[in-house]
Amino acid sequence: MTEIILKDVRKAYGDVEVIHGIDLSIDSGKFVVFVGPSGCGKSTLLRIIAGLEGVTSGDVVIDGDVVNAQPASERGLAMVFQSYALYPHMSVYKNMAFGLENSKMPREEIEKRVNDAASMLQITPYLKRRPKALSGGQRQRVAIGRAIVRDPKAFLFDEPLSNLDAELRVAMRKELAGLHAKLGGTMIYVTHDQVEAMTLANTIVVLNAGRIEQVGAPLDLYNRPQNTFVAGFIGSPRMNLVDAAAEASDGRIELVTGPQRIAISSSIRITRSDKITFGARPEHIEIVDEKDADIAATVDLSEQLGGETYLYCTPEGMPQLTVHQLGQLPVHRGQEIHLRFDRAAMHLFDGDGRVIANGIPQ
Amino acid sequence: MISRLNRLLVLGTAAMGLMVGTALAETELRITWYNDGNEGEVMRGILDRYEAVNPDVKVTLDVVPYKAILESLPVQLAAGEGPDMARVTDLGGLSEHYLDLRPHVSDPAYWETNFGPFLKWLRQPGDDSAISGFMTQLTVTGPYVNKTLFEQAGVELPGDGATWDDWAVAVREVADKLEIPIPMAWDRSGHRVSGPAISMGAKMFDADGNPALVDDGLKTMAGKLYDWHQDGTMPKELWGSVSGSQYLGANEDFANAQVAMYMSGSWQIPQFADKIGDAFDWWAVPAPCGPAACTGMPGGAALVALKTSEHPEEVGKLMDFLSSEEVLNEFYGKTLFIPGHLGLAANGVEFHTDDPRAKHALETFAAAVPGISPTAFDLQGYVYNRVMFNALISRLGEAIVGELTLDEAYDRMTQDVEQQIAEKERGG
Amino acid sequence: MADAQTASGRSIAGLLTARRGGASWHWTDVFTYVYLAFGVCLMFGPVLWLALSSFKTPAGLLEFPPTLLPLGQIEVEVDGHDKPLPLYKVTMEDGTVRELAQIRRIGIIAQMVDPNDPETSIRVPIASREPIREFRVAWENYTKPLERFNFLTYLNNSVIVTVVATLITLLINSMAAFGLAIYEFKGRNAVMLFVIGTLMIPITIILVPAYLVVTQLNMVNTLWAVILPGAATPTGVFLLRQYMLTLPRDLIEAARMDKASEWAIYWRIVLPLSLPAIAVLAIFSVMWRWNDFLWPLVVLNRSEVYTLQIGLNAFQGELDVQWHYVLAMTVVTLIPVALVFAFLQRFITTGIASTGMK
Amino acid sequence: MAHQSPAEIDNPTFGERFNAVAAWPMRVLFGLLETPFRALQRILGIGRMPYIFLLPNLAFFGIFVIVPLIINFAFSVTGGDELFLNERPYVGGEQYSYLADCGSYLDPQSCREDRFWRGIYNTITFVFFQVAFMVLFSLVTALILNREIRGRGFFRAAFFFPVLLSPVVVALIWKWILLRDGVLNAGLTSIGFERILFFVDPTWSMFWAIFVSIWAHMGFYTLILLAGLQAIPPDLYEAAEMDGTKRERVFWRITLPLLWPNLLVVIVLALIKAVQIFDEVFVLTGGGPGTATQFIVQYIYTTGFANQVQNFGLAAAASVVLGVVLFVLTLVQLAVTRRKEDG
Repeated sequence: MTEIILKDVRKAYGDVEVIHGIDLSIDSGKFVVFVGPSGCGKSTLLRIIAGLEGVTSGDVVIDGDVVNAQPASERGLAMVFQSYALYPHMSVYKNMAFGLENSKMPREEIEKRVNDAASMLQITPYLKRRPKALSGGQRQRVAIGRAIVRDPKAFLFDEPLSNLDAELRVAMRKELAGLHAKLGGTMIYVTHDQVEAMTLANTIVVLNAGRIEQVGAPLDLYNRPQNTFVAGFIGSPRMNLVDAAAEASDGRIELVTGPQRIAISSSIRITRSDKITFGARPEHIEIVDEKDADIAATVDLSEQLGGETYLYCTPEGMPQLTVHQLGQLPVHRGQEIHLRFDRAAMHLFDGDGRVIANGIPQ
Repeated sequence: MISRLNRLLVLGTAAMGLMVGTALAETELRITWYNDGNEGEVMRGILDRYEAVNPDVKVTLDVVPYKAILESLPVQLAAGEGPDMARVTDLGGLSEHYLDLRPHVSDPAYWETNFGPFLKWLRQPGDDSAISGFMTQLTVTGPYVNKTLFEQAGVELPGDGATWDDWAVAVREVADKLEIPIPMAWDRSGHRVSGPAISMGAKMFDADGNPALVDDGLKTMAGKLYDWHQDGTMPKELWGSVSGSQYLGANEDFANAQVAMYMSGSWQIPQFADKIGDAFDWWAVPAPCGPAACTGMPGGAALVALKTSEHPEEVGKLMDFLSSEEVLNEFYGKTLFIPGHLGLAANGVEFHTDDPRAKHALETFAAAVPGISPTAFDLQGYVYNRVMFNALISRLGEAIVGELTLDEAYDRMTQDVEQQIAEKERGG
Repeated sequence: MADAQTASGRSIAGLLTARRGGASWHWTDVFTYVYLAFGVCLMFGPVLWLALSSFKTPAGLLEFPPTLLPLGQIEVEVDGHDKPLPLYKVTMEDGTVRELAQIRRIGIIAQMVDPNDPETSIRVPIASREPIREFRVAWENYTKPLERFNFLTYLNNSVIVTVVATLITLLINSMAAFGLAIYEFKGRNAVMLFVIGTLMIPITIILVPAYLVVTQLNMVNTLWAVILPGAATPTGVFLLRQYMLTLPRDLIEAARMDKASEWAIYWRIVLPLSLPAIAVLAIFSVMWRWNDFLWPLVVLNRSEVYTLQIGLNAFQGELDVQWHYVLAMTVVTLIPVALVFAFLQRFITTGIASTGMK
Repeated sequence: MAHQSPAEIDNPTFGERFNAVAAWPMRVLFGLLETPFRALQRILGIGRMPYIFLLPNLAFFGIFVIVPLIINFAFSVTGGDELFLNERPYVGGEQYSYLADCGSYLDPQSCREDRFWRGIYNTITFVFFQVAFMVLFSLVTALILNREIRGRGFFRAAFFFPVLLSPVVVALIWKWILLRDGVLNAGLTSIGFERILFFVDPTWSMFWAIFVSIWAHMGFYTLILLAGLQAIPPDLYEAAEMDGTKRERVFWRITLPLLWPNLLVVIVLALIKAVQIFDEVFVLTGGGPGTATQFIVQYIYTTGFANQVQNFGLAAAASVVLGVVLFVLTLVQLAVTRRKEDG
């Protein structure tokens, strides 16, 4: 059981700093997912933990030891690469045994471990094959198997599913979750796909431009994003975020965007501010009668999926909104509909994008 | 398993191979040698007999391409990495590396008597006592004619005392009548040209003994060569191709009956005997005349002892054996070389051939030796004669193909000789 | 060469069918086949001609116009003569043609005899006779020089030089290439500039200084003098590095995560994966070493350390180029080249294409 | 991802088995080196390991190339014909000024060392034509070998074959063909032409020098270009076909631009090789007729090695000059490849 702590970790290439002081504590046995758009530094951070990159300043602490100076080979971690990085000239068995041979493990022990891992991952029939004779999913399992046999202090995954097709990705996702349940080791997982992050993680770390935006459990992030970046990044389709001005009138607060005015409860303490952002997830916008509506909008496109419907509609003077409804809706292009934001699930952010409120009382 | 064993064997032999070069218990003498014909085999036979009598000595002939004698050996000698003995042709040029055997041979007087004029060729300037080796082969330059072609054309062979011009007229007539492509061919070699040039009056040296390559005599000869190339008497393939001082011979063409007259030398005899046989009558004729003389150039290859040897005693002993009249008689006789031993030259060598043409040629060349001009001997004995030869052929060649005028070529010859000797002198 | 024959047979069949996508004949199709046919003749023809010529007698070589196949004059036993006599076809004065054996030739008259009638000798002008010849291979062009020289020793030396030098070259070049391809370190660009800069220095230029160095190291007349100086080839480093740069970096990092030492990464991961490039370098190295002439000639002057190239050229004398030996010995040195080519041609060409100076 | 039957994969092929056996001594050797290298790595750290890997190569290189280069430079500022530097008198830049002593640099005849300048001009002529035709023929051959023809492997190998021959052998082969009584002249006479004495005519000599060197090396460059051609995505051609583009236009607008990086490599490599030309031509034409095919390396070789007075100083000076030229070419190559990588 392994605990990994990053203390003010910074990384610069020449004059360009790409990681700007990360503090993070990863508890033993947790499945932690680093998520963020490409170029946010999540892979770099993972490689810093792995020991494949040095830090410019700060400390990487594994089980209480500062390992900054330790090369990757001595940190006792295992990594699954995006490209799988299987050795093309070795059989599957050799691929899995390679790391064990390097640590001078007795032959019988190696054999036992490889066979155990292979049967767990159901790749026993392929042990003699070369990687190029395997399918993508099988290669993925070998890459994981290679990590498992090592019995590492922690598993590091660098976008391991991104080379698989959609169906396989879903299946492997489930298996990975099952694997974590079975092995129980500390796992750090990097992905740009928030669905993977939501489904796999105990803890999600959202990274952007070399900084941590928010750390938390998946639903915590979903329900209580701390800033517009997390709000927009977590959840699919993404949250509708609308820039508005807040105006107080009649003891109420109105969010003004273009000609539209949306009144919300004044229990929220907002000072009059020119710039504010409010957000509502597609499933938190209801289609209502005109009298109950906050705004009217024209439907640009309706996607009927059978069990659910996505509507893309534009209220006058506002950016396009995505609306999610269960069931089938008889709505067509150009039709005018009336929408209401579910106040309890509405998010307000200030001009810097920091959260003011997650959910507004009626 | 088998392949594993093989591998070990291969590695083993490889290791052994790399260690070769370590000394053996007995005295080993090394001779760097090159071959034009069968002389290597003959020498090996003689050495085998020597080894049988002297079991503590082993003599190895390291046969190399001639190129190595000319180019690599000087560098090796300069670096102190040479063999015990070597067969060389740059007799004077390498003389600083020769070992003086005088203290090591049993009878220096024998050497003086029988090799006297040739010992001088091997000495450094100013030295008049060193004994460094003997001539494995004395060469005399001179022309061969295809007598059969002359007969077929019905042209008389110009007799004794005929000039080069007489010959040129005769061969052109032969070639015209028989449609032979090459009336006359000369080896592309400064050595070959020098004899006729001396015949034309070239002095080669000034009054102080310094080289003076270009004079009227040389110009006369060079002019003739130039003209003969222009009028088709001589083929441009020899002098007109290749650059610098490279040697080219017309022996193949002569053997193929494409040449009426071929200016080369005595060393061609063994291979003509071998290649031509009796396909036609190849006849050596006395050197044609010029106003000053009727001479060829002497020359040849010498077996010399080298300073790099660690066994001067043994080298001296071996040299005594090899230079003995009996051994040399066998050697010259079997190789069909003109003897470089005055006693043998006077008494005649028993040549091992029953080819009347070869016998005639050998007699002709041997008879020519006494008539060789002293200038030719001096030139052959001059340390930097190759510098002069090279300047002569390279520049004359450039003139013949039209890169230079004859006058420019003469200037360049003089300049080349001066520059190279100056560079040499600068090193001390 | 048999392989080449069948392959060309196949391709001739291919000529008729292989056009672009079954479209109608375009002038480029015709051009392609003409070009290829001409190219194959041009590439192999000269070598085959050399090989054929090497079986001719010296006299056969001198002939003009040359014959395609090696021929030798027929000799017949004639009663009353110790040696067999050469056979000629003679046009008699009356215009008839007879086969006669020549006893001797005096001047321009040949004294000849009919083998069936050995008693009467016939005088014939030499211009009217023509030798009768048959196909005959002059094996002696090969056997004589090979007997005269210590062929096996030279072969052994050549093989040792080629193998040891190639192994050393592969080892140190691949190590250097690994260092230059896998790591970022101070001075890397300087070393690369150096490597590429010296890519262009022909050995001819530094022959004498290099010889000086070798003498100072006491290596003259050992095979090391031939093996070591050319071992650190810039070409090899360059080629291997370019190839190693194309290996995925993930593999190296995966190996590091797998606790592999840097040395293990080199020989267990990078080396096996660079095999195509290594094979190309190996082939080039073998060819360089096998064909090397000028340098061994300078540093080796004892026959027990001669390589084949020196040994086989030793019959090139001062004054005589014996073409029949030159050609035959050239063919001897070509044999390994031809074998390498025949067995590895596919491998070589695809290997070079795949390393392809990326 | 190609689907293979398990049997095919599970049983090692003969080749694999052979490799496994052949690799055995290697495995032992490299395995033995593992421990010392691991120790080195522990002491020095990974960051210094590249120097360790470079060390053997650089050591050999330093001893056998760099030291001789330095000696060579020292030769060029000394005179005489002694081999050891301490016996050679210092002459400063004399050798260089001797080389540079010219009435007019455009006229070798006006130079003290006319052969050096002839060598330079001959080399320039040779390089210009040789590189131009080398690139042209390699390109044409590569284009043809890139077509869908059967037996492509064979043809590719056929064009590559001469690359394996030693320069001396290449020259001998062709000399044998081009001699006065050679097979080419036999062919010419049989169809009614006069014999041509190829090596007596400067133009023919230069022609054959260029021809033979192209013959010998073309295969290598062809393969590089072929690799480039095969790397061009076929969809581009298909797209062009859909657009109805003419073949000629396809060549100029698609093939050539995409092949440009490989073409540059070929041009630069061929250029460097051509400047170094020596053995092939030396054996073939002997540098003649006159000095018509005598190139700069032959000049250096003759001056420093083949002449009776081995003029190491002058030869070294000439080689330093050549070295500078080659270094400039190298920089050009670097710049070119750099740009290629960036583009």
